[in-house]
This record gives sequence, C-alpha cells and structure tokens, in this order.
Amino acid sequence: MNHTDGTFIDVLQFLILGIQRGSIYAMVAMGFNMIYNATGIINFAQGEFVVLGGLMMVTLTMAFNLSIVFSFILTVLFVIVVGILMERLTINPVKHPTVLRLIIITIAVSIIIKGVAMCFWGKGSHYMRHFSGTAPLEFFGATILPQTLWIFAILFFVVIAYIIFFNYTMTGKCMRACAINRDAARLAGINDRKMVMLSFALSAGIGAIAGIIITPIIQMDYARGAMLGLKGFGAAVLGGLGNSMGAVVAGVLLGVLEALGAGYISSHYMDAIALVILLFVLFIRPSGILGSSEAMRLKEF
Amino acid sequence: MKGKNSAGFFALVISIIAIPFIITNDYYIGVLVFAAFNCLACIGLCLLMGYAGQISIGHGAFVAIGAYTSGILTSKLAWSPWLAMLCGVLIVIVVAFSLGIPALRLKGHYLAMATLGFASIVHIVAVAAVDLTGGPSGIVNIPRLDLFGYVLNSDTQYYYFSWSVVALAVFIAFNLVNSRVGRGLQAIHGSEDAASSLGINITSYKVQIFILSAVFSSISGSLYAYYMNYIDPGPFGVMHSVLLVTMVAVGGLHNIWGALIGAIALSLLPEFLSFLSDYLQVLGIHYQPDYDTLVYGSILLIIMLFLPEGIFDGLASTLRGSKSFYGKLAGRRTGRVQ
Amino acid sequence: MKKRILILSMAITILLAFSTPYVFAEPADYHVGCVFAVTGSASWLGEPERNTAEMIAKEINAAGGINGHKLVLHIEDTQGDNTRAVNAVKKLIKKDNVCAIIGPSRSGTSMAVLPVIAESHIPLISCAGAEVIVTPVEERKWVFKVPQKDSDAVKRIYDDMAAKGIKDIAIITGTTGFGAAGRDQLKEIAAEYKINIVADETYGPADTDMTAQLLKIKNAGAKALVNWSIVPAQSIVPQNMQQLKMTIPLYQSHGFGNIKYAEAAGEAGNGIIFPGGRLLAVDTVPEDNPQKKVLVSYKEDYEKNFHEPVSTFGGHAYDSLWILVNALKKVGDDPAKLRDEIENTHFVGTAGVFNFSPTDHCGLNKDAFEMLMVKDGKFVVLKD
Amino acid sequence: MSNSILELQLLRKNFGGVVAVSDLSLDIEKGSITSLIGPNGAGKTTIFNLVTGFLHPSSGHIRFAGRVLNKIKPHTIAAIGIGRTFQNVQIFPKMSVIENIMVGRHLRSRAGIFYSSILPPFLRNEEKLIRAAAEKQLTFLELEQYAHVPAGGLPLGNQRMLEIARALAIEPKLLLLDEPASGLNARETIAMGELIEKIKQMNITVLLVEHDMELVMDISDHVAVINFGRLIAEGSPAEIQENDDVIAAYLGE
Repeated sequence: MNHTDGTFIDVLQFLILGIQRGSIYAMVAMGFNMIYNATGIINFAQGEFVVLGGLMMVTLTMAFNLSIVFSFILTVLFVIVVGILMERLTINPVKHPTVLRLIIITIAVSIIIKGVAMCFWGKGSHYMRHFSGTAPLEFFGATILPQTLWIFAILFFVVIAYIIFFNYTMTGKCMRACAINRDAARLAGINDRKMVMLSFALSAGIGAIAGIIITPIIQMDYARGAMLGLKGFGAAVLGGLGNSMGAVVAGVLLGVLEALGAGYISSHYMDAIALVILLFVLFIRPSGILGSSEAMRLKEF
Repeated sequence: MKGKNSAGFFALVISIIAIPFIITNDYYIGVLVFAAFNCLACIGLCLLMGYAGQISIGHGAFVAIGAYTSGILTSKLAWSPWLAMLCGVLIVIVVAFSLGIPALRLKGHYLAMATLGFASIVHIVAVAAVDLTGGPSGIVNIPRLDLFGYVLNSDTQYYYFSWSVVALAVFIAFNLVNSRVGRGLQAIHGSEDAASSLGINITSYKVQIFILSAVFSSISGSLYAYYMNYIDPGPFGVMHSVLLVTMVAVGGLHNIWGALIGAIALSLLPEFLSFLSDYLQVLGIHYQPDYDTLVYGSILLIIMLFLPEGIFDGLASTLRGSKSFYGKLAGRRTGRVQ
Repeated sequence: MKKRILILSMAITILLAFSTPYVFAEPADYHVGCVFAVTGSASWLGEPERNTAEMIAKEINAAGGINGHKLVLHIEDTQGDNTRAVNAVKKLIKKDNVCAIIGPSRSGTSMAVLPVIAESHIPLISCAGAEVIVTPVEERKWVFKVPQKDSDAVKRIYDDMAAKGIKDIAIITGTTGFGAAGRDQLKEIAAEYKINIVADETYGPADTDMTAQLLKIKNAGAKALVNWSIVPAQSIVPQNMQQLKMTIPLYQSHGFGNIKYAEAAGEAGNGIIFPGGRLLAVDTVPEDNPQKKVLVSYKEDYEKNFHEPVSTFGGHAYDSLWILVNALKKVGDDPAKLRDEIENTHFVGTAGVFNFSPTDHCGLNKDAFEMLMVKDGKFVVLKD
Repeated sequence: MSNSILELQLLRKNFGGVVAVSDLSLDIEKGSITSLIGPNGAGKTTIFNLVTGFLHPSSGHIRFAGRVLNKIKPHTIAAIGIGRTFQNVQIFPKMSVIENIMVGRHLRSRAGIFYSSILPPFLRNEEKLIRAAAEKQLTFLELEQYAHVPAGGLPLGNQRMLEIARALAIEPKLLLLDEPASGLNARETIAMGELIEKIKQMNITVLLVEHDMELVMDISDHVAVINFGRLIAEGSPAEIQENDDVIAAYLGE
C-alpha cells in the first residue's frame, strides 16, 4: 500500500467528513444569528429545532411513507410553526426582560421541546433512509456519500436564499434595519415585533432543514439538541456573533477541525474539540475571529 | 443572622431533626438525602446568581469534579474519604479560579454559554477518560463516609449528616449576604460601575464568589459519591447543571430560602409525580416517569413568565397580601429593565 | 418565616406518608423486582424484557399464581443509566420489599448494582452478557445471569475465523460495560487461537460517527473486524464501513441480537456474522433439539401479544423470570432459600440449557450459541 | 500649583477615529467647587470617566494629589480618594437606602469572604461601625425616614441625594458630580445647591458637570468651558458669563 497516498486520502476523507458536520453547525449558527440580530437574545432552544426537524422527517418518511420532498416541506413548516409559537407564547409576553430571565425562558422552552420529543418519539435513536441511496461515490480516492452531497448542496442553497432575502427583499431589508438600530427602524415605520416573530420563524426553519439533512447520517434522538446548539453557538461566536456569512465559514471550519481532531488526536474527545475552541474564542476574543471588535462594542452583551 | 432569618434557620433545624421521626421509610429518607445534595449546590449557585448576578450553567461540572475526585482517590488509591473530599475542594478551587478569571469578564448570554460549554467538556472527559474515570461504566466500591471512626451506614445517619452540612451552608450564606462582602456582591449585581466607583474590586469579588459556590457544589458531589458508593457520568450531564439553575430560579433567585425551597421542591417532584401517577392511573391517564422532563420545563417556564422572582417571593407576597403580587403576575413591575 | 417552614415540612411529611401504598400490600403476594432499560439508548434490550416479564406474570396470575400466591412485579426503568439502576434497586429493596430481582439489562448497570445486592442479601438474576458479573463466583454469591457467556461468544467468533483462515483482525468495542468486558475477552482469547489483533479501537455509546476509527483499521490491514457493543451506535459501524468501501467481513457480538439493529444498519448490514441464541432463528432449529418446544412457544406468545419480532433480550427475561418462579414454587419467598434453590437449578430456556452450580452462576456453555448471519434484514443460521 | 488637587495635562482620548477629549489641560484647586460646562457631547462625561479610571487616556496625564492615575482601575481610584456620581442615577435598586450607603463604607472596613462567612465577634463590631457611619450620612442628607425602603422606590430627587450620600460615605477628598440637578424640580435644585456647598465646607473638593446655569453660576468658585473636547475658556463665573467664545459655543457659530 502506498502510504503517502493513504495519508492524502485520509486527510481528504476527514475534510469531507468535517465539511459535512460543519455545514450543520453553520446552519445552526445562522439560526442563532437571526434571532440575536432581531432581539439580542441567544436562543438556547436552537438545537431543539434541529432535533424536531430530524425527528419529524423520520416520522413522515419512515412511518407515513411520504415522499422526501413533501415531507421536507411539511417538516420545515411544522418547525416554523413551533418557532412562531415559542416567540408568541414565551418571548413576546415578557414586558420587562432581564438577560437572566430570557436565558432561563429559552432554556425552559428547550427542556419542554426535549420533553415533548421524548414523549412522542421515545428515547431511542431514529434512523432514516438516505435521500438517494447509500452507495458511496469515489472522490480522488476518498469516498463520499450521496447524502453528503445533498448536505453541501442544501447549505449552498440556504446561503444563497439568505443573501437574496436580506439584500434584495423589502422584508429582509427591514429585518436588517431592526438589527442595526431597533429604535430608528421603529421610527421608520417598521413593525419590530413582527420582525422578531419572523426571525424566530426563519431561524426555526433553518434549524429544521439542518436536522432533516443530517438525520440519515447521524441517527437522530431527542437528546441531541444541547450539543448541536452548543457547537452551533461556537460557530456563531467564532464567526462573530450576528455575522451570518462569518458563521458559515466558522461552522465549516469548526467541523473540519473536529474531524481532523477525531482522526489524529482522539475520537473520544471529538465533541470536546469544538467546545474547547468555543471557550478559547470567548475568553480571548469574544467578538469572534472573523468578526470585528469595533462592531462588537456597539452591541450589548 | 438576625430577625426573620434566624427564626427561619431555627425552624429549619427543628424540621431536620424531626423529619426522621415522622418518615420512617428508608427510601424516602434516601430521597431527602439527595435533596440535601441539591440544596447544598443550589445555595452556592444562589449566592452567585441571585446576589452577585452572574449566571452559571456549569455548576454540575463542579459537582462532578467533587464526586470524581472523591471516587477515584478513595476507590483506587484508598485515601480517606475526608482527605479525598478536601482534595476535591482544592481541585475545584483551582479549576474555578482558572475558569472564573477569563469567564467572568463575559456577561449575560456569553457567560451562560461559556459555563455550559465547560460543563459539557467535563462530562465528555468523564465519559472518554476511561482509564481515569471508568468511562460509562463508572467507579464502583466507593467507601462510605465515617465520622470520628463511626461509619455512616444507615440512610438516617447519612440524612442527619448531610442536612447538618446544609444547615451549616445556610448559616454561612446568611452571614455572607448580610456582611460587607454580601453587600458588595449585591452592589455588583445592581450596577458594576457604581460598585467599582465605591472601591469594590469587581473582578476579584466575582471570582471569589464563583469559587465559593463551586466549592459548595464540589462538597455536594463528594457527599453524593460517598452516599451512592458508585458514580458514573450519567447524572453529571449538562442537564444536571440546567436542573440546578432551574431549582434556584424556581425557588427564587434573590433569596437563600428561595433556593432552598426550589431545591427541595424539585428534588421531591419525581416522587410526588410517581405518587400522583398511581392516582392518575385510576383516572385512566397513564403517567410515565418520562414526562418528568416536560413537567420540569413547564414549571420553569410558568414561573419565569408569571413569577420571575420565584415561588418564595410569590408566596411571601401572597402571605403579605400585597398588591404587588398581582402587579408581578401581570408582569408590570418597573425599574427592572435591562 | 418559621411558621411557613413548618407548614412546608408538614406538607411534605403528609405527602410522603400517603405515598407509600405498597408497604401495606397483602403479605401473601410474592414481590419480585425488575430493573430493565425500558427507555433510553438500550431500550431495544429493556422493552422486550419488560413486555416478556409482564406477559409471564399475567399468565401465572391468570392460572392462580404461584402455589396460590399472586406474583407482583415491580418494574423499574433504568433508562440504561447506571445511577438510576442503583437507585431503582435500592428502592425495590427498601420500599417494595422484593424477595428477588431480575435484570438489569446492561452489563455496566449490573456491575453498578452489585455492591447493593451483596450488602442487602437479595438474589439477582441479571439479563446482561458480561461474564465478570458472575465471576469470581465467591464474590458474587447473590448474583446469577442468564445470557450466554461473552467468552463463549468470542470462541465461536474465533472458531469461525479459524475455519476461514483469518489471522489478522481488528476489534472495535463500545466503552460501555458490555463492550469493555468483550474487549478484554477478545484480547485474552486471541492468543489461544493464534489470532493477531492489529488494531484495537473503541467508541462511546453516544458517538455518531466511527469513520476515524475505521480508517485506522483500514490502514492497519486487518482481514476481519469484530464490533462488540450493545447500544444502537453499533449499527453505525457497518454504515461507515460501506461509506469507506471496506469489504472485510464484519463480526458482531451477541449484543446484536435484536432485529432492529439489523434494520438500523440498513443494506450495509447484509452479511454481518454474529453468535446468537437459537431464539433468533427458531425455524431452523431441528425438532429434536431440547430447546425447540420452549423457543416455539415463547416466540408465538410474544409475537402474538406484541406484534413485533422476538429478540434475544426478551428471551433473557423469559429465562430469568421462569427460573425465579420455579424456585418460588419450591421454597417460597425467603431470599436466602431462593438463592440456594437457584444455585442448583436445571432449566431449559431460550438461551440454552441451564445447569447452575455453586461454581457456575451462568450455567450455559458455548453450544448455546449458533452462528447467525444478516441476510436481507433477517437473521439466518450460518451454514458452513 | 501646589494648591491644586487634580491636574489634567494634555489629556487626550480617541474612540476609533473620533477625538472625544483633545489635549486638554486643567487644574482643580483644592477645596473649591469647579464646574465643567459645555454643550452635549463636548466630552465632559468622558473626562469624568478618565479621572475615575473607567476609561484610560490615549495620551496625556492625570495627577491626583501628586499621583499619576493613567492606568489605575476604578476601585483603586476610589481608594485613593475620588468619589463620583453618575449622569443616569446608578443606585442599587433592590437594596434598602441604608444598605446602599453601607456599600459606600466598603473601603473603610476589611472583612473578607472567609470572616464574613463565619462572622467572628470582632466583625460584629466592624458591622456596627459601618451601620453607624451610614446612619450619620443619612442624617446629614435628611433621608432617615427612608432608611429601610428599597432604594429603587425613591423619587428621583432622593435617588440623586442617596447617590451623593453613598459617594460621601467613602470619605473622598474629591467628589465628581455628573449632572446632579438634571430631572430635579426647582425646589429640589435649590436643595441640591445647598448640599453641594455643605460638602465644600466639609473640606471636600467638588468637580461638577451641570447644565443648570443658574446653579453653576451660583455655587461655583471656578468654571471651565469645554467644546469638542477642548478647553475654550476658564475663570470665575462672572468672567465666563462675559466670554465671547463661550457665548458663541452655546449659541452656535
């Protein structure tokens, strides 16, 4: 066996694996950013949206045998409704929020979603058939699953949709205005309350998509939300909180570092790698590696 | 301590002494022992969150470090349980110090996430460092605690011991909050700028109280290990840290009694629910322990939405018959905007 | 303040006093504790175990109980969590006053509850596989187990490899109690068969991706892989192997004995070889096999009642509960007498023919296994 | 120069590209009431923050009683003897009025976290002294009847009084008051003026930022006018009232 080639193929394999994982973190991070920009809240239930998306998709495709496309749309809509309900029932009614109270409220919501998921779907992990088979494709000696290609493609699509929405649609521009200066936006006649609701809806939608596409590969269970949320937050901070394109790059980077760490350091500490990076970034440069510290100063912590 | 608080303390001591005469079933005494561990951790967390205003969703990690230090040193190196507990405390002081210095510069969401991340890392290490922690199989054969050569064998003995520790912790906490240091902490919570303009070293105070609360958690973990005689990573997941925050928040952040009530109430909740499930069964409702998580979450959410100051404050207001209670219900309190 | 605390403590007291209905139950009933991982990551073990136990208890009580005594099962869910298991066992012994306990489902959980059992002198029949649960037998006076021995499983796997001339193998094991025990056995017995372990990897019970470990195994040049685990994560290994286009034979442990694991592995699971009880391939067991009658009746009952395929694990609950019931029939519910009776039991069960003795608290040998293979999502007996 | 307690020498503070304070030099005479006036955004509060260590100067020096304060943290500056209040009142709303002032005695007491936890007898005495000193301040500011009321419930005028009482409790040599009369009615403003003069009589130097010109001209010994971070005039109230630059700055060019 040619060992140089072997090493190259291994690295390539880890890169593919890393980008695949990282795509999910990137999407979770985008979800964090949307809500953060609209409200200044970090939604601790972000990971639960991913779980709900994954589990709902499992039920629709595996139990009800619906087509992938139809289930996909249905699942995203379902999770969006959950996101809107969360905002209407738990965030909107709080008239005098303190940071601590908001943190605990979103934690409470995450516990509730987790509890409901456990009651409906049980505690076992759920597997789901891949979108288009499991026969791996060759890629410069490494192998790649069709599902992985789906993940790359969907992340790409989400990013494009994101850019179009925030740059070329009125609603998107209004949301950006709210993110930059809420009071000014309100004076300009933008309904900021509606924008908050919309941000929860979109962020839930992105979470659901992430959950749907990753489930065939990792098998979903009710308890995965916390870890996905934490790593997604790591990506969001690494990319500079509030900066969604930074989050995409950071998410992918985090995934790759994690995969390489698992391959060359220890697979047992794989989950810890992303978290250690998160802590380091928070401690050394809370504005993120890719974010600017000047912009950070303007935001409230 | 003085006034109402010392009366409350007196009542606490009396209740601690009296309960084993009323409840004779060892199992329920055992449940109360677990409640004591949670009380201990929650008192520390209350000092940190309620008084100094710094959130931590990572105190389960300190409980874990205390428990694992005790477990490893006693079962593998045959140390005395007391010495192992002390060692756990020292390790936690070092860890809390190294974590606290950078972490406590962060505020709000960032601090919450940093501590949550820390808790998660500790849990991962407990699972993955198989040679040290036994991995998912955990550590068996942890000895019992002895008191002056007298081994605490029965649940009742352990009950008295652990609740004495809780009483001591309550005593310390009340002394602290009504002292110069306690006022300093509350000042930091009120306004960091104003506090430092009065000569309070904010960083040092935050780190000190972080360490103190971590030590409470560590002792709680060690006592847990000696009581269970067995530990594994299961109970030390992120959810445990969240649960501790829940207990403090449900009881009432700004009051030691609140934390105590929250910890006791939520520790007994699963028993209450399993008791309730026997009756629900009659009504045709099949309640499963699985629903507990849902109940915890709902309680937390309802408290945070309608009684943000916690049950204790809510109860106290109701007993005073004060109008402000209804004001709070409607969420119309002023002066709390941040 | 004082008043409020007093009211609170009184309320708690009243609450607790009322919630002890079991203590006042009729003395004539036989109380048996069951600790299964009904939910959680090992629910594919615990759920069929609970179903089986409930089914048997119903059957016995419908037939008038055990010598007129009603059999009362106290089923506790460990969720596969060791700490919950310890608490559950304490609760069964202290609150429910059970005379014996069956379960837990998992090796790690069983190991965790051993100190409590040793202290409280209540017999326990474990449904978990690792041999260390009952060895050394002097230290495990009160503990028995019904699944086949892991050393026998290793021997059957190595027999098969020897027959195929495979020498260089890799092992990948879960870090749970079952996996760790299996890893020890695999390494220890390898020398006996002159098998060379070229790679030794592990994974955690919650891991979702084993690509990194498998790449190392691939590069080490192993000719076969043994994947030894009890939790659903084990079915990710064949998937990852397929993804990496690894074609070496994959052997699993007897912890693979639930058809759901094969389903979770999907088409990647085809061709997996593992040692399993005959229960998984009842149809292919010859008529003259002493187990045949038991196997057929249990399989029919279970599948009729629960509309799902029977699994090895439900069989463990069947064996353990019947061994206990037979003992209860003979000596009543005194824990010490029960223990002595179980220690001398001869019983034809789903896992094999049991011959317990003071030196053997497992009672099975390697003939209890058949080598099985996954074929199109089904288990079939592997023909040489 | 020996009579000045605070000296600012070519003090400069940049925020990114914006210059908030530009090469400003100013001496504050010991025992005086000096007022800083100027339009909004002139850099007055920035100067306060520089003096009290909440911000650090980009260049230049701050000397207090001969000691350079450039890189010293706020809590140490308080210990050196500079007290301050804030433009938007920063009392501790959940603590009672007396407890607010007791926090001000922090520097005059010593109990650390360990002794505070076990409360040995000698600390009870310290605690009594803290309370007595706080009660003295309460009496001085005539807030006794509110002693046990949560501070957040006081009317704004009393909150400003409380903030001053708390700053006085640290026994400062120099007191910085940031718009103490803003939001107060006419009667309260007069009372505030009387209070500031009483503070001067206690031999405490006062540095005042205030928009109420009547109050400033009434009580100040010395007035400094700042615009765009620069000192444009200084002198006695009478001199300032007649200074053309000042009139221009206030009326706009």
